[in-house]
Amino acid sequence: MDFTLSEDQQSLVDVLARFSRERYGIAKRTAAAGAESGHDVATWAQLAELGVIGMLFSSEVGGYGGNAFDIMAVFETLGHGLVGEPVLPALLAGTVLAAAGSDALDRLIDGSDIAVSAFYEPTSRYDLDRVATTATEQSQDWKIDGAKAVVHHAEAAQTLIVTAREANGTVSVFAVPAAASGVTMRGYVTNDGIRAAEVKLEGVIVPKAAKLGGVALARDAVDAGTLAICAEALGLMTWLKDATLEYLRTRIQFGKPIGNNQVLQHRMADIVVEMEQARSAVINAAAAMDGPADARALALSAAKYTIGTTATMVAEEAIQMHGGIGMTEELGLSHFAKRALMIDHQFGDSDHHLRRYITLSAA
Amino acid sequence: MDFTLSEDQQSLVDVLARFSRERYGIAKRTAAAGAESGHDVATWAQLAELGVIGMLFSSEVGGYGGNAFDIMAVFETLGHGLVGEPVLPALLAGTVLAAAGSDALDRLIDGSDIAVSAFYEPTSRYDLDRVATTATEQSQDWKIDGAKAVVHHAEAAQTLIVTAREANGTVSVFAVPAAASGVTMRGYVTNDGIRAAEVKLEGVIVPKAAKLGGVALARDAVDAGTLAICAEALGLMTWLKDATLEYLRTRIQFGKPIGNNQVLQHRMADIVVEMEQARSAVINAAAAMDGPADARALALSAAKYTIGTTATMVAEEAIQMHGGIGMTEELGLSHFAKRALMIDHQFGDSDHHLRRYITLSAA
Amino acid sequence: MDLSYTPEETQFRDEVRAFLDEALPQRLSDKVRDGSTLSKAEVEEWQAILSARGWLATHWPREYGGTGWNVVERFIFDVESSRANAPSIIPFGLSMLAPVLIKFGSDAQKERWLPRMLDGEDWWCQGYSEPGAGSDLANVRTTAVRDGDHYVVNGQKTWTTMAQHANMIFCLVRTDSSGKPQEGISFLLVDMTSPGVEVRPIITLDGDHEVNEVFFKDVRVPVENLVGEEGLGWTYAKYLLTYERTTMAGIGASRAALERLREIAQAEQSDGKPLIEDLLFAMRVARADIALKNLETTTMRVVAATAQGGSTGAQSSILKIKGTELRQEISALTRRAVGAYAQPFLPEREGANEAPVGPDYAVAATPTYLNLRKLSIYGGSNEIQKNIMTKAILGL
Amino acid sequence: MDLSYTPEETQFRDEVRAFLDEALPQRLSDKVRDGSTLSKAEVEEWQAILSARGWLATHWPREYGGTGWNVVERFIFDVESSRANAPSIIPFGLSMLAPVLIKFGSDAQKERWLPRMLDGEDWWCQGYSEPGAGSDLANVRTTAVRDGDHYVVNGQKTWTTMAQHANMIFCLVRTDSSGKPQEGISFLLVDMTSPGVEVRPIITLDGDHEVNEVFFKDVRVPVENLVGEEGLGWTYAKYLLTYERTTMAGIGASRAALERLREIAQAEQSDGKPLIEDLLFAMRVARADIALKNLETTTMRVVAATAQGGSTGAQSSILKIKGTELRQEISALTRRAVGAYAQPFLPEREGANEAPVGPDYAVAATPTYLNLRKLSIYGGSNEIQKNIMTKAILGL
Repeated sequence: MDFTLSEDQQSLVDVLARFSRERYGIAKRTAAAGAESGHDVATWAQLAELGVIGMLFSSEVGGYGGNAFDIMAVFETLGHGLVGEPVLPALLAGTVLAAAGSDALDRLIDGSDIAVSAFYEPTSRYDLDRVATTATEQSQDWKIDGAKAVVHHAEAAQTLIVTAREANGTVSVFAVPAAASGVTMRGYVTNDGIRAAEVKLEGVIVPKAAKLGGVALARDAVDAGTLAICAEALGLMTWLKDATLEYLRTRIQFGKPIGNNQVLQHRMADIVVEMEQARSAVINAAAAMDGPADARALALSAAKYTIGTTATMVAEEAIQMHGGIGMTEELGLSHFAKRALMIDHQFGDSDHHLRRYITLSAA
Repeated sequence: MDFTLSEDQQSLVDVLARFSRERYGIAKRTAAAGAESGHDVATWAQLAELGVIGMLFSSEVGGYGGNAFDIMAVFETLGHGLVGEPVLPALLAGTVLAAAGSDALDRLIDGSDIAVSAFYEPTSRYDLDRVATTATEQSQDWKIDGAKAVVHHAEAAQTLIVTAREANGTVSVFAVPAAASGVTMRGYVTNDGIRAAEVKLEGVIVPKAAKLGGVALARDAVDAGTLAICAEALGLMTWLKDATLEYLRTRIQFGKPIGNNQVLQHRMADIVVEMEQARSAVINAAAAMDGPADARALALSAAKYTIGTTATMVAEEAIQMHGGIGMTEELGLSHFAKRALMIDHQFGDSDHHLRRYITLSAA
Repeated sequence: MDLSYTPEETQFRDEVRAFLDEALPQRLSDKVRDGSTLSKAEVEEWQAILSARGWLATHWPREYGGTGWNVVERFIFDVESSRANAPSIIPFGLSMLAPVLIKFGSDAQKERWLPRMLDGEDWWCQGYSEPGAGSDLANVRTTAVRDGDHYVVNGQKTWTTMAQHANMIFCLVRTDSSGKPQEGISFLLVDMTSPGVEVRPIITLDGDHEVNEVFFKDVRVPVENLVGEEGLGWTYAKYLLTYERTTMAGIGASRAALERLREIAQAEQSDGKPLIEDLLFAMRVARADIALKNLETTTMRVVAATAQGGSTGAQSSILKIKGTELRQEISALTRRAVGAYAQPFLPEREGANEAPVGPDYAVAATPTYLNLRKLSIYGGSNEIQKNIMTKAILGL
Repeated sequence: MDLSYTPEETQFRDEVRAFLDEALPQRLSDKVRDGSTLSKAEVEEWQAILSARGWLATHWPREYGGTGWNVVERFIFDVESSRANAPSIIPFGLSMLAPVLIKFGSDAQKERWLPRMLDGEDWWCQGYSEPGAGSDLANVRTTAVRDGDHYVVNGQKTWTTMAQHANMIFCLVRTDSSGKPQEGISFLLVDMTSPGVEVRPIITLDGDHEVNEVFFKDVRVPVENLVGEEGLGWTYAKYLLTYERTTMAGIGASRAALERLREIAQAEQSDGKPLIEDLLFAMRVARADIALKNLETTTMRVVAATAQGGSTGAQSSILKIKGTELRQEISALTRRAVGAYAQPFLPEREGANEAPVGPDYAVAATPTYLNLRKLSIYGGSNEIQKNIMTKAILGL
């Protein structure tokens, strides 16, 4: 048993934490989301230079990390810094590209390209198999038609990794250049201040080689992404908890720090208890990532369920304990809280994963 | 809108409350459950004399009450006094007898006879339709074979009202004399200090007239019983809440009343909030008793669900706030708490009724 | 016991329903149902319709142009209006200031200000909270110093709802600092067009502009705008706080939101069937439904007790706690129901009419959820309510 | 990070499993699994088996006949034993008194008392709690007055677990009342067969006789039975409280109970199919299962930190709170699972062998649930644990 970070992990975490503390912040994040590109080009280059993206991939495919605890360490630190750059999309797209043996991964790792996954559709909810987008095989190429929903950082991407259904019914994964004719996007900001877009694919022609593999590629990518945002939530919750503790210590009401209220003390204790449980859930998921498929699925659903319920509780309690000031956009707190809440709407919410856990347990 | 008791209800409630305060108590209840008869003959006669049983039935059938709010008022008061006498069995059996037009009801109301319902079976869980007991029609009579589970006060009864399945598959309700040949019982005390028994029926012969009607009679009786124990729980919870409040006020620890702890104060506030909600749920059920069947079923399931969750919470919190002393058999509190907990195991628990509510809502 | 309305009450309810059916523009109720923010003009439109019917001032005696309704009638009107997704009546003038003026104001004040409320000439806002005071309302630091026929006001108010639309504000100001915090507070009416008044928006976490900071710099207010006696402002403010508060349960709004939630859960597909048929989700909806039915009856019990002259003191804390928890829970379920489309944010711009991303009903799910976090914070936070209950009900 | 055991640890775990497989009588593990109360002879039987294997004193150094295990080995042994439904080792002598004797006792005391623990000659109980003191353990009113070579003890202890089986009790007694409550407390070993010692049963709400009151009337105790110095008893008692407490999470027992619950829910029929296939019930089981898996890892994290010399101070509060809540929840689910057969109560009489009412597994469901209410009350109530966390972790 060893629950400490490796030296490599620790040093990246330290550098990344320092970077986001000293050279990043909510103002930069918000400005980036408002711009069409949806991210901050300089920040992105710096993250790549720090090795953040490379840490997500193994040395066999050109990275210098890539195990589950590497991913966990990176994303927890990103969460604590509320970094709004397209690292999560890079993880998903890169996981597909790595598995497919694509050399496009190099340009992802060094920060020159951005690639994003676009698996979910307007009526698919959280189901990767519910794919209405079609891929029609033609003599020289594929024609892709359909729509993809809430694609984070789509407008910044050079490459979209999409799922589409072939004529024989199987779902496959394709690499689609964002600049291809027939690709249109409607961009917007999400409630948690990230850039996203609805993507339309109308008669988009891609070469035969654009088909990267079956839907299992998308599933593995989503597994990695699920672990990643669970870890991100740990960082967010730590920030929220610390900010709330600080507020309880310093905010005076009726002549005393509001932290003197025993009910708030015990609620903070509850938060700490549940956060430790949540951390254990994420560790369990990371430990299961390279194991058998069923154990991995169980551990990921357990983690996402735990994170969904705990992050919501921590966000709501942080706002409540801050009172009116916690309701304001101006305070950093609200931004962390919103990201913590929206994590329950990516890759399946806590109900979705509790159901999946029950089904898998019964099998 | 009028949420006050009628004069008749109020005066019975006052008399009954005074009786149980001054002439009844846990010692009497416990002694009665330990005895073979399972109840206190003198107390039973006094309850009948006070009009408690008659209040459960309408004047058309020989009682002097019988509406849902009468039942609610009686049982809330019985709950507050933790009365262990067979009033609930009398309500169920009497409801069947009244609907069947049986004149045996008179002897129930005046206290000379005790009749109990025996609907549930060892593997029926909370399902009235899952009846394995058979009724075989013979030329002159019926022959009944089967087993009934956890029949409260069976050993004290002259008459058992049982469900049994006829050869054609329909379930009917029969009156079986407890003294009939082939009826055997294994008596015991329940965790909440009430006498009950497992009843075996082996080749029990009853006359043709013993068949009282279809399973709907049992269903109506259980509806009345469900309302009754929901109301009983209100009385139990009031007692538990008041005892706990008194304890918080008077118990000194670390030099101060433990009620000075804000966390305990807020938990008491939560209890009061939920108890008011529970009372409203029971009022809703009572108001729906004479209405359309679907609305009545919905309101009863809402009430039983609400009571199941709230009474459990109140019982657990009362024990927890009392600390070690709350764990002792000697303190009255534990007896009230156990009755409050066991109510969730009669006529369907909170999950059973939540499921039923969902099914009925969807219809 | 009897849960049903009297024949007269039933008739009144039918009358209210008929009126709402006929007079409430669909355009407005759709916006309320979808959680969109109403413009000033839209609010005024609905208040004018109510005023024309004589139903705007539901709390006032008839002699001042009010409805003269009893507590049951007001309850019925509130619930029916909310269930029909009618816009809320802006309460600051009509429900909060007016009762104070009627009880403590001078004849001249009543004659001047009450008719203007009915005509919609004034839009009032409330100047109670100050920065850093939170639930400690007696912590008033805005000062009013007498200077001839005027008070000179300096200081700052915050969380001032819809101050951006208002031309008048009623304020607690400190006219004396020598005694206890509750003493030396006065109740003053201030024209917001006066020099020295500045309103700055506070954007809340849902991206909405609902509340504001209001700054006073040497603002001159005529002494005739003092309500009642100097130094008794706290008494008047408290009068409002103990005023009938059964609407705090918000059962009409919760019922409307729950019905909307059912529609959404019917439209959303999960695992190839409507989300409402998913037992886990159905369970959450059923629990909220049961809690709401219970709360409806709890509210009616308090209304009935009030009608018979009982006090609503601690009972109103119960309604506030349970009512706000329930509305928040329903908003959380709605957010859950819309799935991934809880994420897109579409800022509402006056005049702009952007097509929604995802289904129509999804647009406001997250902003509404976020906005309603306020319910357990304001109006005396739910923690404060439990402190109140501890004293009032538990005797601790 | 690495969640797996080292090869050595894995080997040790396999060794423990093999031993339990072979040495643990089925008769005993069945009783533990079914929640039956073990007789004194049964407890002693198992402890003798462990002692023969050299595995009874898991906390002691080898020099005293202990296992010399490190924290990870102890953890593995505890978890495997609980999962196998082995009877618990009675902790009062072996785990609570012995560490105090080893650290603070005289050589004579160690030589006299430790071997008798291993041989099962003494059954120790713990005399800390007094009537009315509750979680305030320093509130010691039992007095010990020096009289020549003896102390004369007067007073009363309560909640004394299994005192009915014990021949020895270690007590906190007051030898000086002049200072602060924590001062003037001494740590004394008392022979329960001495004249003036009286044990009276306390029957708990599950009908069980597990705890007792112990009365002391002019009980003469030789001065050599004083541990350490007079007046430092509180220090010794606190040493125990800060002692390794990862077993507080009780994850082995919870895992065993959860597996039993699954079996029960498979056997119980609801609506014509096994209860475990009912989604509402399955949801409750799944939530407990997830929480337990999380807690298992949380516990291992604390064990790993302890192995590396970290303190378990506030972390042990987390394990205590979550561990007890979870065991209580599983017992509540088991009660729910057995349906109407949660009602019958069969008193356990030594020697009597009454057939159960309803299914075998139902008999202990309610008594176990009721008995485990104690978990959140004793060992420092969960409220006290949160107070501790407030100070330690939150700095408030």
